[in-house]
Amino acid sequence: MKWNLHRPLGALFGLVVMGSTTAGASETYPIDTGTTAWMLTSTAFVLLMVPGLAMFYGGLVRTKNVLGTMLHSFAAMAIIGVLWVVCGYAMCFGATRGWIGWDNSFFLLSGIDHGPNAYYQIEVNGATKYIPHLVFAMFQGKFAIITPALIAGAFAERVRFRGYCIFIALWSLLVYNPLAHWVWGGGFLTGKAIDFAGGTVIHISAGVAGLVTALYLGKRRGYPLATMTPNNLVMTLMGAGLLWVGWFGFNAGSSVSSGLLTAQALTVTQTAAAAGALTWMVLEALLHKKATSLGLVSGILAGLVVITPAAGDVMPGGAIVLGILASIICYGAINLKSKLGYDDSLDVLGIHGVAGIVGAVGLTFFLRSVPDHGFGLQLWYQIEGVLVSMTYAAIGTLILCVLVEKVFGFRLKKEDEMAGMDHSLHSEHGYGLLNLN
Amino acid sequence: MKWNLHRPLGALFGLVVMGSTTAGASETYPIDTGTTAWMLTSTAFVLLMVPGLAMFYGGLVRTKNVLGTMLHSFAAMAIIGVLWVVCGYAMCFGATRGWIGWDNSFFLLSGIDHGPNAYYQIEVNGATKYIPHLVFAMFQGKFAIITPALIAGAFAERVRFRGYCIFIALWSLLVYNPLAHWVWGGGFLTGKAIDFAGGTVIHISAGVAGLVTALYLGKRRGYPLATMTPNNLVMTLMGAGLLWVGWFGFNAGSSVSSGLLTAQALTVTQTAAAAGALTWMVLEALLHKKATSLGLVSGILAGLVVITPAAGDVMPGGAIVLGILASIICYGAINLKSKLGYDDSLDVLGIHGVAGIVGAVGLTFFLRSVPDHGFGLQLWYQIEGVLVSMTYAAIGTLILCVLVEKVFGFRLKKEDEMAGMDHSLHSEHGYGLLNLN
Amino acid sequence: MKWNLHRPLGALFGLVVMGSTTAGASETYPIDTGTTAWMLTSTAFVLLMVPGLAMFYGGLVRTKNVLGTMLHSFAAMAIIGVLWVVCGYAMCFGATRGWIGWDNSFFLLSGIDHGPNAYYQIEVNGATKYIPHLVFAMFQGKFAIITPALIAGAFAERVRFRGYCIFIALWSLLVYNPLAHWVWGGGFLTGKAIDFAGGTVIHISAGVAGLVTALYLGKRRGYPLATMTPNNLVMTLMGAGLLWVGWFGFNAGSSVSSGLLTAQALTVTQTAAAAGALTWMVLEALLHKKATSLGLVSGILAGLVVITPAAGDVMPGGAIVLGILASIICYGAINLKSKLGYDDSLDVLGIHGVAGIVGAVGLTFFLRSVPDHGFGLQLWYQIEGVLVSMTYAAIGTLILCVLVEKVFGFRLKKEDEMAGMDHSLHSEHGYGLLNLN
Amino acid sequence: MKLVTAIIQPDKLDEVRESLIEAEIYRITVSRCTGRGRAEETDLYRGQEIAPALVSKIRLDIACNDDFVEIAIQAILKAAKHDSGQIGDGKIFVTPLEQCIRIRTEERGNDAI
Amino acid sequence: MKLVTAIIQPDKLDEVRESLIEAEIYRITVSRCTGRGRAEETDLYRGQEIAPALVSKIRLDIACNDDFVEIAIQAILKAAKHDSGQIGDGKIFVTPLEQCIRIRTEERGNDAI
Amino acid sequence: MKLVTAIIQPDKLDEVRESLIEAEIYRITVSRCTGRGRAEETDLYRGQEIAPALVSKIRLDIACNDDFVEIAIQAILKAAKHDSGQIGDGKIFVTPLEQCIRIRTEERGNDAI
Ligand SMILES: Nc1ncnc2c1ncn2[C@@H]1O[C@H](COP(=O)(O)OP(=O)(O)O)[C@@H](O)[C@H]1O
Ligand SMILES: Nc1ncnc2c1ncn2[C@@H]1O[C@H](COP(=O)(O)OP(=O)(O)O)[C@@H](O)[C@H]1O
Ligand SMILES: Nc1ncnc2c1ncn2[C@@H]1O[C@H](COP(=O)(O)OP(=O)(O)O)[C@@H](O)[C@H]1O
Repeated sequence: MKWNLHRPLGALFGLVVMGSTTAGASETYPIDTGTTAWMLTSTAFVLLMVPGLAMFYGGLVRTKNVLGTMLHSFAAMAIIGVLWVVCGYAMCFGATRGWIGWDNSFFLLSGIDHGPNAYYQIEVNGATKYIPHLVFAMFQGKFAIITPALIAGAFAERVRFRGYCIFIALWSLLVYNPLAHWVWGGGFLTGKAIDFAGGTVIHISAGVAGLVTALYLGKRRGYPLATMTPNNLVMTLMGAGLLWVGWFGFNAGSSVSSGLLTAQALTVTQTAAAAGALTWMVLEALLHKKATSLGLVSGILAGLVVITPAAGDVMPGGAIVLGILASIICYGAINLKSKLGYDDSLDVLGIHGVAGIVGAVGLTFFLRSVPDHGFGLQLWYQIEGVLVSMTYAAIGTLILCVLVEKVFGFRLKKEDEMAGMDHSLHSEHGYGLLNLN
Repeated sequence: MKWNLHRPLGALFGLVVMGSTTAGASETYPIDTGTTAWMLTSTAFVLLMVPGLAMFYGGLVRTKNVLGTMLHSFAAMAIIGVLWVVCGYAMCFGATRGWIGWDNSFFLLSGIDHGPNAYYQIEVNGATKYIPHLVFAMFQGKFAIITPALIAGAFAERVRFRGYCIFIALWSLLVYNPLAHWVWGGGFLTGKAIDFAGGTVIHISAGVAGLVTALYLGKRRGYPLATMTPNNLVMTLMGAGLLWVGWFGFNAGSSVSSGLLTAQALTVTQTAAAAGALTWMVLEALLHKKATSLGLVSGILAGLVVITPAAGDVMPGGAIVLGILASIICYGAINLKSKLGYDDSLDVLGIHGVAGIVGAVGLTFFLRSVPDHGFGLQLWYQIEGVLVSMTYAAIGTLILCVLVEKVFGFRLKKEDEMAGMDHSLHSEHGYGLLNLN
Repeated sequence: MKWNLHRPLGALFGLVVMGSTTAGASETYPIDTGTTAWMLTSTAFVLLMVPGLAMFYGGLVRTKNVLGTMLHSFAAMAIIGVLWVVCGYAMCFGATRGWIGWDNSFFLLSGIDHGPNAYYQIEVNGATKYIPHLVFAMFQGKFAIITPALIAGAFAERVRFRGYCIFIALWSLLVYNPLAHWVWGGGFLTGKAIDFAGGTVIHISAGVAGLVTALYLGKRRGYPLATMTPNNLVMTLMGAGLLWVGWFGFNAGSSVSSGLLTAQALTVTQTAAAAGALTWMVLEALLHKKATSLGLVSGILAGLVVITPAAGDVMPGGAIVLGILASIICYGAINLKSKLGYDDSLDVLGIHGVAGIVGAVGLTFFLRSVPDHGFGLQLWYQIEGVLVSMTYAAIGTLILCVLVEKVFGFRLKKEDEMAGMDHSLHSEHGYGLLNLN
Repeated sequence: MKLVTAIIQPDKLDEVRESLIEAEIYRITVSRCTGRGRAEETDLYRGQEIAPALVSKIRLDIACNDDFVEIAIQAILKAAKHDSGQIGDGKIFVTPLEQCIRIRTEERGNDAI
Repeated sequence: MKLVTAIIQPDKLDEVRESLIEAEIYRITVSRCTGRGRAEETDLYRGQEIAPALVSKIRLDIACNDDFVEIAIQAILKAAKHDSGQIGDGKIFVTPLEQCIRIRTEERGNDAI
Repeated sequence: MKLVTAIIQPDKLDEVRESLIEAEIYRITVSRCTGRGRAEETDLYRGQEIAPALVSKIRLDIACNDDFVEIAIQAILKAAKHDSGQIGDGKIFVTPLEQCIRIRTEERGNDAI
């Protein structure tokens, strides 16, 4: 009688009945409750990154676009949230068919909901244990949600909502899922490039996709002549705080364990973020005599991104160096953007793309232990991963941009852009408090 | 020497002394640290829902009532937080005395703080293990806190703070505790209706209580002629994000385990929320050509509520269908409200009540495995649970409304309502930033 | 091949390879995954307190100082985040050298990253288990970050950013690290005073440091004649919510376990916070006929602080009494401040210092079990701990104040203070939304 | 035509607006402001040359034809007072208005008010 | 010198500003306000003496020399209308301006505009 | 009676207020606004017909009797300048004020200022 989970406490310390339909499965596939607990928690933390990102990005745009920008993150949660369950997990982690994977039993996750495939094997203290397969699928699902949401920063303040929704749905299916399959799911890059928690699959691909969309859709009206002041840096700071916390789930959860590797990943995540933040602060202090809050949070992000591919394989000292490098190089890249004049509104390429590349390649120099096949080959694997990811993301994104623009309309109309997305697309206002209400 | 918990690391890897007064208890009642970790985490996540709710509700009212509305959630944390420890847990989970339960040793939780009753038996991989009884008590306590806080949305912007405090204290003692006892604590509904994480006890009872209070207290001055614009939809979105994260603790924690059932609950929670959000978005796009942020978060909530009673017993496919249904039916219910003209300010009935009913009844059609007594009987159990909860909550709430209004004053005075709760009840302003300060 | 962590799922249920370089270490030092999971989670929760504190403090200052104030918390995350890894952990938890500890292998955490020292011994159910040493180091690191950030409330709205950064770096190295070493790391107070999660080391030292800096730096221009209205009480409430959640990690994580003691700590934390909030609410209602939101959150904080040293050693009943006492005494202390006229802007002494003392001394009266050496001696130990902490913090802080002010400049210039920190120090504005942008 | 500008306490906004509507004055523009009135209190700070804290207020602007000016003033006076008048209750200013144009129709003058 | 004050719809701010710039009017002060215009709608509430909800608006203040007044008005009229004029599109008020001083240079009068 | 309206830089608010208090002008209404002054910079954008970004400013309104007008102006000029005057330092406008009423006492005219 599984529905009676909250047993009557009248009969104190009675037996809690199993919630699984496969009686006896628990003996055959012993669950490691500790690892499961951490993976459940990680999944929740990574979800926290979605409102975190909505706040981070939402605070940086102009007041008239705040809701529209936050909705980009929330819509990803809704759309990819459903797609992932329907077919995304199957495409990424099903048995490889070359371009993508597929497994009928992963459709709607029905085959891993119960039965023997519901148990995902791990090793704990040298013994074979299991975690629920679903928790791994959900954890990975959060990554699939956050990646398109990241791209949205590149074309903030100038796209139609319908076009955006269709774009991210297609991008997730046709760009993200194959990439994730290649690197993590058994595809041709699996086992070559080190990408602990998604530097290549997530940040580099998002960065490149951001650049392509920003170039294809063109600049915001007025950019770069009119300065576009952030509407709520206070909220951007809050968002950065939530992102930092969520990233612990992102990186440490990627160990799919609750042990030394997990702690190593958490430690370097914390360390690189702090080093990145400190570096950006010092840079600004040296160059402009004034440290800014936007600089500090940019440094946090740069540090978090750079350590993402490396989190399982470098030591704290290496994390500090990578964090410092990331901030310096991203700082340069963003200044270069101003010179080149393209409008990557919230610097998706400048932070995620660049720090992702620095991390993916740079980690080779700080590996805790160099693989048997040697440093040189590993360096090549890393570069190969970056190049494949960049090329594929660039081409795929460009095709989707053209398609969505031509068929559904992607770029916002001039008057709608001037009036603001909140008014023209959603008929709402973010801050009613500004007016007497 | 239990106070020496942070042992001197000078003596590296010395022995950490036990913090328990019952030496040896650990051998007799082996703790499952993994399940304990997840239950601790869940408790924290559910607590996160309280500020999440404060933000969600707070953003939807007018500027002059923002603090007053947020305080409704925070006051529940203070008042029920104390009451639960004093007697709430005893009333819900003590040995049944019919209407309520009671156990002297649960008074001030003293009997479960240490000694043999401090260990709460669970089954892990077929073996008998324990978690600290206190963590279960605290986890349940968060549910008791959130339920009255939910009701507050129905009579937002028009109640006195003192009356509200007394109302929720009494409602918790006289409505919530008995209901929770009946369904979960060993009362007459225990083991009949499936209510995994509180669809009946929490959402339906809150929804009905919301309707009754809204009707009894009457409309806000000006409703529905004057439109009452939300003061901070941006904050409402943030709140929705925290609620989603917190709900993972709410539902997946209700498994009182860290295993397959937990993962199943988390998966369907995520899935139903995404499906609900997507459906509401599509509905609005079809009907009004514009998706709104308030619509999207309403869909999130509808999806989260509908899956709450069902989280342990349906598969992801069922969760998608339930999420879709919830959004469609809640959307209809809210439109109906506008026609009927009663003032359930933040749609506690329209979302929590309605989606709760859809979930409690609808889950029967998507059960992972139909119970031995058959589909029909289970459907009746579900309907019975809903009816009992609705009836009891309605009558109890009405009596308390009358009592509080007559004895202490519940409805805000006309001038105070016009001036706003923040000014008239708390002498504060939510956003000092609006004025030069 | 440790970099292949996300094994190809094509080969379903293949073996996950260990991420540790010490093959076989897992058998010798069996990790308790449950405890590890909770400690990882606790670390993330305590990190959440940093943005929580930024929001809490940030909401209380004037609009022109909101970013500058939030940056005080974020800068602590950056600066101490790096310092801790480099040498902080070694100074606190290295083998004692009297004033501080030191261990070469803790430098850059390199010696505990892998190898036998990477495992930190705990006892679970009477058996010897391990958690990764790094997770303990990171958990402790969060405490080191939050303490200087707390002090910042005392001199809010009137310090230079550069001076602040140098001050907290030095304070952390010269005041916090030694104190933490004495009480927790093997120094001369270890094993005497009960300080479960840092009442003495964190809250009392921060409170006293706050008083000293506030006195040394002088009042804000206009204080106390001009009232300084909070710019965003709504954000302060959100911050209080995050602090409450984060405090579960703070206190329950300090058990370095996932068992009964952990649950006890979590329970009394929740209980004392609720009791503190309720008491402050009732106090204000009795004395002013109006409960305020700032009062309620002050009560939450007072309750959380008072229980911090006591969390492992008192029962829920005692937690209620301590919470009540804390709110009453802090309320009095803050009123006294207004009379004495010094400008501890956000009441770091009045809340953290005072409630910390109440907790550290008061806990002796509510101990679950009195230690063998008797109540009197323990009371003396407690008082001794408080006095040492107060004296050392006061002297150390004063010296650093003078040093920083003379060498780098600490107090903000008059015109910069009038213009606001955001403009004069960071060239940014917190709320662009206030102006058309 | 005149422009009647009133600075009132925020908690009186709804009452003043209802009072104006009763006097058949519907068109109005409202904004937030902060202010400092009462001299006595500011005196306190003088010795110290400290700017006293600003208090939040609401500003109403009502463009009206000459014969409505007194009606508007009376409607405001009636509703804006706390009890029978407290410090901080506000001020009313009347300034001349030379032209008024309705954007929608491009009408000008008295008809456009 | 005159002060031209326009109350317009928020979504038209950018268009009105560009229209003014085209008319060579660069100097401008802008603020948020809320308002209620159209009488018809407010009538609805009268029986109940309920203050109708306020709608958010933007206020433009332009100090200009007398010969620029009509230019400014036309520039605003051109850009502030939705389609060919909808309810809520706003109002323009013109008030006399006696003096204008540029703080930087302390210039006064027409040159300081 | 006149209404003196000054648009100043936000960071100078406190200094200007203290300067006014020194000049014995206590009563004041303050609000936020944004603006664009200096023509040169906006010229840049003209070719592109782009509205230049608005810069945040503070607006002070001071109703005063005729003999206080110059005193108020001088007090503002003294405190509102950055160094000896920078672009963006602001403007002062003086408009006629026909009537002034203190709501609390219903006094009118010079006494009510
Ligand atoms: N002379 C003035 N100039 C500008 N604003 C004024 C003036 N006098 C009063 N105010 C505005 O009116 C508000 C209320 O003033 P109040 O304290 O009621 O005035 P009084 O001291 O004359 O009774 C003030 O906060 C300020 O905003
Ligand atoms: N007589 C008035 N006095 C003050 N403000 C006015 C007046 N008439 C209109 N307004 C302002 O102009 C805005 C737009 O008015 P609108 O509805 O277009 O006017 P109308 O009803 O004349 O077409 C209003 O919201 C209000 O802020
Ligand atoms: N003619 C004007 N009409 C309305 N506001 C003006 C005018 N001239 C200046 N302002 C306001 O004054 C502010 C400061 O102008 P500033 O750049 O100092 O002027 P200037 O270019 O004359 O030196 C502007 O941002 C604007 O808000």
